[in-house]
Amino acid sequence: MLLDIITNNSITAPSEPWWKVVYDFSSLTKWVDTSLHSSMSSFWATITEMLIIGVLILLFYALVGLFLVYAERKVCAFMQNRLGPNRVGPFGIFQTIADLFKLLFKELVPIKNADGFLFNLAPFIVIIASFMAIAAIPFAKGLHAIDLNIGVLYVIAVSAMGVIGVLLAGWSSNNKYSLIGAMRSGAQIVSYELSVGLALITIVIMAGSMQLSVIVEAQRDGWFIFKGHIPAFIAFIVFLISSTAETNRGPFDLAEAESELTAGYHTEYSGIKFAFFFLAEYINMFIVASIAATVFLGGWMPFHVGYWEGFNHIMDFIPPFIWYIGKTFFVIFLMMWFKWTFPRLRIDQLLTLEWKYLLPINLVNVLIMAFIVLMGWHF
Amino acid sequence: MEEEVKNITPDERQEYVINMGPQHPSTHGVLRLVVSLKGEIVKNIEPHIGYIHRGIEKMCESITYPQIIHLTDRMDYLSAHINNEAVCLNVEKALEVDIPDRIKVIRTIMSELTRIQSHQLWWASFGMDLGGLTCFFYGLRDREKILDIFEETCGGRMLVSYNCPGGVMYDIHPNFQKRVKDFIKYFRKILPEYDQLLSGNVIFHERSKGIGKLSLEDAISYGVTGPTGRASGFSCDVRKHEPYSAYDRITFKEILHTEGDTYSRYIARIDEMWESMNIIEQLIDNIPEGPFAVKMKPIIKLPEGEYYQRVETARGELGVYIISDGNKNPYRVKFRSPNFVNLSVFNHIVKGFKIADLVAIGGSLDLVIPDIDR
Amino acid sequence: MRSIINYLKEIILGVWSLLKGMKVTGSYFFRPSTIVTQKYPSNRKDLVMFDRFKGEVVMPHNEKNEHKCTGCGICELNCPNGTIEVISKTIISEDGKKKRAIDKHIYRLGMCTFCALCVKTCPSNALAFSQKFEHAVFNRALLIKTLNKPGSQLMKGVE
Amino acid sequence: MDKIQLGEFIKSIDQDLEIEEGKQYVEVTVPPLKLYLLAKQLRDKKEAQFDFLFCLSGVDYGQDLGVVYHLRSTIYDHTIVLKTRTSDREHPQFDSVSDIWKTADFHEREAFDLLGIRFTNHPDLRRLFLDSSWGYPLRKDYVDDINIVTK
Repeated sequence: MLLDIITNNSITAPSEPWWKVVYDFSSLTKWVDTSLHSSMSSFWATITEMLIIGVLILLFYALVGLFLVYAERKVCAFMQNRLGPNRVGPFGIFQTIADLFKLLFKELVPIKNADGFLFNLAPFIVIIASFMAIAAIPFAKGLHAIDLNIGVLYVIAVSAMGVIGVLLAGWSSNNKYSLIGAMRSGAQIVSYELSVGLALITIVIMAGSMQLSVIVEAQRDGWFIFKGHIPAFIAFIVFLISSTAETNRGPFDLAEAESELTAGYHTEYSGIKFAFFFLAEYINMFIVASIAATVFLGGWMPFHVGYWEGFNHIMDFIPPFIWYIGKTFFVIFLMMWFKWTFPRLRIDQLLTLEWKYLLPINLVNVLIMAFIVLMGWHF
Repeated sequence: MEEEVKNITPDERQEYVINMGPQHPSTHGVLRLVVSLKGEIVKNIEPHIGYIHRGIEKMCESITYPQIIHLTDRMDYLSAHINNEAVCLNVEKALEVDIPDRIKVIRTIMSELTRIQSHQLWWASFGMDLGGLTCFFYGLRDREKILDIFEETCGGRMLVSYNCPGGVMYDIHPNFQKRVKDFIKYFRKILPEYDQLLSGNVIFHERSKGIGKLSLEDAISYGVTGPTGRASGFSCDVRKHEPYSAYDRITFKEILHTEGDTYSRYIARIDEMWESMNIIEQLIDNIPEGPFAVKMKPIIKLPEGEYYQRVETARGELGVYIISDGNKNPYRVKFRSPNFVNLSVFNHIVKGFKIADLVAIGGSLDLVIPDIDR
Repeated sequence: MRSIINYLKEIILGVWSLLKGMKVTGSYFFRPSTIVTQKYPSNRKDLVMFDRFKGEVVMPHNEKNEHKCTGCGICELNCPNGTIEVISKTIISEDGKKKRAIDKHIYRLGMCTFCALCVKTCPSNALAFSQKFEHAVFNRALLIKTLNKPGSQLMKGVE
Repeated sequence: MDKIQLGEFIKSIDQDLEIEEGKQYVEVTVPPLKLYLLAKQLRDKKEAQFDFLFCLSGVDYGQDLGVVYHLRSTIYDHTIVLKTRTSDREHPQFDSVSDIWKTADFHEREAFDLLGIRFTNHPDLRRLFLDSSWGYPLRKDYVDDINIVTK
């Protein structure tokens, strides 16, 4: 059953202190699973579980999206000596909700010579791609929708699907700017997918598994970024750069490059369809950041320092979900920091960066990492 | 009527034609560029201007000389003060009025402040053209301080209308000197930050070095002046060659670079900001005593003849050519606007570069569209 | 070998230059005291404009509802774009002489370019600039203003 | 070269040219047919080298239409003004100097647009600011009842 898969790999040692038991979500999910199965047939139980998870993820998705838009606006405002949104609610926290309502009620402008079906399909592809990727992310111990044994591969594969939506959007809106933006985005994602994959492979070599929960468990005694010497750190930096590029965010936002292509592939979209693109961008950022947090920064694992028992206990006391969110938002903050500092690259420089710098570095890095692991030199 | 019909259509030339503007984030106003692309490469651009043509030259023919000044504000709105000064100097030259030193010094300080604020806004928008949005806010934040100085003394922030034939409208505000000194102290600290944020950046170097090269010969032949021309090594600083106001009594150096690419145009402007601060520092403590305006006749009539005055605005050489027939209205006024001439070189230097470079080169030319259209 | 060293040097210098840029934005992020935003409508009470700010042209009246405008029309002549229109009337003064005085001093704010020529050239200093800058109205006709207040008189001693 | 030397220099090129003295710059009146040749000589002659055309203005003199060229040498820093005029108001024509100074390209288009002066051999003589249905607004006999308000 679905939740069986979820709880399969969460191992709780019997001598754990009480808070570790409380923070372990596997018992909760197990209980939901068994109670559902006892009250209905296994088919309907699975359907219900799917629905529950779907609704929960949808809620989470919306909340994260709203919050990230707000956070981005505040962060960039503070970097630019501004206050940012400050009118709707205290510190403007309801600003994005107001914006959401505005976008919901806005007119969906029909484009005369657009390819209607593809034009309407594109935002859904983009949003579904990001929606699918979120399923594999472990939020806390035992708290993820599906724990595939090829989790890393799955996330890479699914998050790359978004580019189809972007390409469709650019093509079908019959706008020259959009088409240029879409083509740029295609070239960009095809190349940067490589770096993302290789950077993750560096860690997969260390962890010996592609299953995200196993990767997290392997970091119990130290995060991979610390365990893997310099190669892991380089992989982290490379992952950060290439994943920023993959999510089409500044300084790699060539697909929408507003000073060149007005708004790139979503120039012709309005209202809620535009909101889909907008939301997907932020969710993609969240997914990428949480992958970085999971793979490099230990996911929901607390921060431990060697033999400082007291310190480690205090760290353990903070719930894993907080750890996970904290790490994710740290990475997101880094990405925002990039965006609001650097000028944009040109398309040929973008590809140069990938093929001339990131890819060779990455290949050498994988090699070194493999060597380190073979020799057992890592911690 | 006169429109030439080109025989070969863009489709046949296998070009991808896009319209940049009149409403486009990086054309800085209502400039329309018809860009022919081949892939990402720019094959040809054709500027279409005139969207805000107000006929200032025609309007000038029906108003008096003091009234012209408020129109010149609205040409190159970022060098409003220098534009005003050009007309005033021309009128004063025609009437052979002796201008006291105090007025000259005040005008020079104001001109240099105008130049700094113009370059600040250029830096802000240039950063934004390249995709660094934070630059925009830093540039405007610092520009605000100069605008406050203007507001306190002139009453206007951007369109100051501070000059009048024979002097300036009001005396400088008692706080003026202190505020200017404070600003220079502040800006000397801030300007290196501009460098760290944008021009020290490896991405910026990649984006600007070797992009849009303009050779010295072309710069002279196209008549490109201002920082754009000086970045190509064209010594065209009117402040040096034909000093007006107080520029003959101060020491400053003309910023000359030889590369002529986007990067050197950038550096030329940043250096000009430093140089302007030097000029202001030389003058701000030595404003001579005296009247702030010479008493002029209520109705100014220029003797019959032709008068030409060149000044150095933030963007290049502004020429004011007045033909007078002895009336209170000029017979013909021609403004040789720097932006109009600088625009003509755009197509020449942009060919073969990419769309992103088109934006960068356009930003580095620093065009102000109302000055082109007039 | 040299090319590899150059390659690495290029990367390190590049990253270093990027970090310097991040330092600038980062330092502002952690110093909220540097924020320059003014919360405009809510700081309206303590918003002080400069004395010389050219908000709109007004005709100052004293407490006896007297102004200094003699209706000579110099402001109208000097205005470059026909913003001002002086409608004058003839009145009979106390000593029986016929005198010109203003009936209406019409000022079209929508056309004004704030060149200050009217204020500057007024021989009796009857005009001034106010610091009011919130001119937005829903009806364009409201921008046509009559500067002299109803029933106002010419100030004594102003010719 | 100072003003007197410039005057002599112009005389050495062509005896018939009128030179106005006592002005801000040396002003030379050129018949339209001689203009192009003189311009080319002014740029190419070693001792003159007027390589910078800093202003080109079309002027309506009432009866005549004319063009005024302000030239400067970036090497010697001397300035000269060329003036040319024609009484043909219907089809005023001058030779284009846009192959001598490239900046003349836009300036001549502007003069054509606002005054209706045609320049022969101009590479791309189209209207610049206004569309083709407009008249030539900088001419003195231009009337526009809608947009020009007179008191």
